[in-house]
Amino acid sequence: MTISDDQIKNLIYKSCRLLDAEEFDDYLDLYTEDFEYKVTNYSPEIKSDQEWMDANRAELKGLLANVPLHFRLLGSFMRHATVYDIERNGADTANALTYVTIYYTTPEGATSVWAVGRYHDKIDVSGDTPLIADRNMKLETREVGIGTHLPM
Amino acid sequence: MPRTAEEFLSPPSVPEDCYVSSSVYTDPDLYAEEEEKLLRRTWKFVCHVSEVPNIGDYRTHDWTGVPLVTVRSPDKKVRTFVNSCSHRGSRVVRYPAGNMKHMTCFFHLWEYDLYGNCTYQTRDEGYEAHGPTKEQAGLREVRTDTFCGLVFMNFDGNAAPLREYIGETATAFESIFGENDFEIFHLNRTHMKGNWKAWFLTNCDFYHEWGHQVNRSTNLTSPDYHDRPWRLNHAQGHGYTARKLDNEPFVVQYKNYKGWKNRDGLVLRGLQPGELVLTDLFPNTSVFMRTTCVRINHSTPYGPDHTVMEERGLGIKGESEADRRQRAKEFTQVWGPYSRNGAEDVAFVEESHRCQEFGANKYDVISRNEPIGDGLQRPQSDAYVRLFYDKWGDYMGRPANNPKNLMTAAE
Amino acid sequence: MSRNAEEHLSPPKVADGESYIHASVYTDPDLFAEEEEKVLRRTWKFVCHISEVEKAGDYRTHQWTGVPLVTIRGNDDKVRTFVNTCSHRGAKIVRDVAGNMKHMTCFFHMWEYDLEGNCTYQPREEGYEELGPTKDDLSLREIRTDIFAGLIFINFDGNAESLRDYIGEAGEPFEKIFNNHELEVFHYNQTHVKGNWKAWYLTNCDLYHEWSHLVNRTTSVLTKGYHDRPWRIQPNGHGYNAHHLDGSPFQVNYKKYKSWENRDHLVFKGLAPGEFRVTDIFPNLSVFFRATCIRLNHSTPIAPGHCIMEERGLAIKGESREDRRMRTKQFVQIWGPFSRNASEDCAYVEATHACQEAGANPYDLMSRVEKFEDGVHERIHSDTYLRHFWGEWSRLMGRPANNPKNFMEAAE
Amino acid sequence: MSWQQVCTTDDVDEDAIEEFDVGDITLLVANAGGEYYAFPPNCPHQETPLSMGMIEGETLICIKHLWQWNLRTGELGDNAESPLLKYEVKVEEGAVMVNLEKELKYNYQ
Repeated sequence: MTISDDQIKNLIYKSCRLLDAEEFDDYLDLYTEDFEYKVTNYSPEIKSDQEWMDANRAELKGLLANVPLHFRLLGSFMRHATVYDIERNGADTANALTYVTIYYTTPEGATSVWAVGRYHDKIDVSGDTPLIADRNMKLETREVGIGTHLPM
Repeated sequence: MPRTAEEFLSPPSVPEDCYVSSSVYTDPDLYAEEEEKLLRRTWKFVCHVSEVPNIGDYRTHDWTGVPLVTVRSPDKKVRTFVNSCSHRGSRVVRYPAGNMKHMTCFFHLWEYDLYGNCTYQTRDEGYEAHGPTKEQAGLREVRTDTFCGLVFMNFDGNAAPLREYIGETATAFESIFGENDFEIFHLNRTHMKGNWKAWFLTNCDFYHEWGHQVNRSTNLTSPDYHDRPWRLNHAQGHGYTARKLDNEPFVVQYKNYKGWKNRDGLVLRGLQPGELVLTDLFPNTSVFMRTTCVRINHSTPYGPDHTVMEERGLGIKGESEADRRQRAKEFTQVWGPYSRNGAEDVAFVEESHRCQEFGANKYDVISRNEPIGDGLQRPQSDAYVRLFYDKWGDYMGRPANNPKNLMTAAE
Repeated sequence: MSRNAEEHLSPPKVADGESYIHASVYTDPDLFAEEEEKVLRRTWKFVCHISEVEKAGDYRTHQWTGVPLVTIRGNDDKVRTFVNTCSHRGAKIVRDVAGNMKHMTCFFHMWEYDLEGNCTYQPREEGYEELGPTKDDLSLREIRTDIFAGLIFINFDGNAESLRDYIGEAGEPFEKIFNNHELEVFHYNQTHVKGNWKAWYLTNCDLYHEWSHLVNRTTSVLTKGYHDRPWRIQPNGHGYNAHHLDGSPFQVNYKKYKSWENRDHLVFKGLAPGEFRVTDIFPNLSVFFRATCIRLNHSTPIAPGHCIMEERGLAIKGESREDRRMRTKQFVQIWGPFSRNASEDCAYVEATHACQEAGANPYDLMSRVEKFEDGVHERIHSDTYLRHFWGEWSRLMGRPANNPKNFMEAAE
Repeated sequence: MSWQQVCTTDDVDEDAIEEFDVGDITLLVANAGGEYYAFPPNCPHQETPLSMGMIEGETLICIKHLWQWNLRTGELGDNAESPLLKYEVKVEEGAVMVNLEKELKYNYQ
């Protein structure tokens, strides 16, 4: 039975929800075994694309396991995503384009837009549930406060 | 007849203690002086004891810009420290509230215990040559005291004790706080574009109840509304309104407001159904009791024109979920960001500031006088506001109606 | 014992009575203004890497002490810097962050300048025949520019010593390595930090704070010989630490951090596998080596409590896609907005500023001393470089950093 | 209750530290070079979880202030200012047995 567009959308929305809740193990389960995760953007200063995060499963797992030990930005993120486009290529993969707005709320309760960007996802639809095989969070925003350890 | 520029710019024709120069709300020099002469000389409300019940429970806050942390030490005493590491001055405790066994400065991992002693300097052999030693690197402790479960602090180590500072005004709420085991159930903080005194005085100027639809319908319709005298504490600058002259409670008719019911159930011990008791403690804390719930409201200034109002709601510890829900419902009818009065009060402050800021309105008239007999005044007189500015003048050494001799100097 | 108000406000009890500074150096607007004139416009300031202005007409706009500037490579291949303001009515001429241009056109009245700063065109020039000025008196103000090991610097002070003399031996740890390869910038980010530019720079120089980074605790502080590196203090307020006292390199154990590997592959020529070096160039530039990665980090002051931290990563021009990707991966593990350390460093500076701004802590300690047995060199967790920096600052300012405005004498 | 089986030897890889609950006692078992050691979950200094710590040879390292102890001899290593409390351990046919006579606690708890 082929995987519907809705299932792909729900996968992408779930990835936002799990990251907001910092349920990292469940978050990693949404990916294929050898996925690639990147945060990238275009820098007009050096007139080129650049990567600000580049991790495979082992590296992301190591990061997320260590996050509690790091000295962290206080407050919380809330990711609002809308899947704009799903394009199938062949039976096994689909590409999804998702617009994402990330809101940041301080412990005192002040909310601001932290960053906006787009998920360029390659989705593995060969199994019975869809999995993210490749995610590139292409940021529009390059001034992201003091920064964070977390994937976007 | 509209006023001419000349009339508009000269003081209102009322006695000198019956108007205030708007510069008290806008002038940066006066604000800096206030921090020094007033805000760091008086007792400042921090939180309710139910926010720091166990050892290690803490609340971070700040006053006159200085970051502070209030924590219950292992000896169960509530202490306040300047929240800044003795090494390179970084803020140590960063979260609004929580529990901690000790304080770790994350910058170089120095440690402090809950008494403010420095207990660990990373690689301390580095300090053998020049020091300072751990004993010389404790946190700066700020005087802290509690009354009726309300935690206060005072930068001035020589000020009179808290109990003495509150004085006779305690009679307004001491017994009620004694009879009820209160705990906090509501907190909101509102940033507003206006002066901290303007906010505090909305809690003290009952004449502005005319501006609230709720108060017009549930309070001002009762003829005996005006029979409650102001009880002024001239020594310390506090005041309260409670029982009428005949010692009967003033009963608020909540049912006059469409969709509300009178408050006959869940009445706090020591109060009568519908009873209203309002207390104002100089310089910035109000304790309001509306039969079933208690509101503690105070303002923290961040500049002459930027104030954060903090609002707390107290209910009964251990009450049933249903009772707590009903109490919270009644609290948020009148108070809180989505209540009937919350936004109105903030608007009063911001709209007044909007004019004072650019000198559009030079004076603030506080001349209402409504005697009720044997020297007392009715609630809608400006008696307390005049007392507030009299006290303000004492601390500042400046008359509130002409603090920088604006009138005599070429304006 | 906790301290009372009096103890808290009096200078810290340090034996030499000097090893501390007064926090007003970070917050006082008068000192900030004086710094601009006596420090920031008297010393060499890092602009960018030569790869950012590679071809004739390539430019980069920036600012220093509020003055808009443009650094551009001329047709004669020489790199120059001009004050980025039209000689007519002062509009900012070049408004993009970076790019390439054949000449500079002021959008306001269409005046033109060539890449050497000459004014070459005025619409309806006849209007200036009567009163002038002529084009020859209207060229752009040029700011002294020089290059060291591929790093472009400027100096507002035309009479200052040459860049090479200014840097002196502080160039020793990185000059040869930079010249071993043709480098290019592959990473750039800037972060607005609510803190003073010196507080940011000194975080790079205060290695004692490696204790706070989980990465540095596990991969460096635990590594044998970590403390056996001396601070190499250099004239003009510079300093660096690289080799151990016995000359051997300090090699970081990256695999001690979960899921990381050691950096034995793609190491720059002249560095040992895993080797770490940091050079601090007064007043605000730090050059870091982490075996396969080079980080250029400096802070630009905007106001006493606001600075912009700029971060560049350098890699080898023309390397393969796989090599570049591996080098990038390792760079963004530790540096960059989504790295393990960057948000921590920003948080320290902002948390410190939050207290200093309000006078919550009037002093900043720098009294750590850890001497080697030779009684001369000091170990890397000593505050010797901080004392050196503030010595240089005080010299240029003509004010002691622990009491810059005679706070102690004047009634506080 | 005294000797209890907490886990089997292949529950704890080489140079790893795992957390186990036996009744209401929580403890850690570490495998340092094939030798098994058991100790309370938190660092003697403060509540930093030692499960996040590191094993290097016979040395246990707490990840916060890098306090170190030699697991075999109990000797204090770099930075450590107080000893690590250890349970008695013996391995019988692959079963890691720990003497849980009394739960070990540090004075700050």
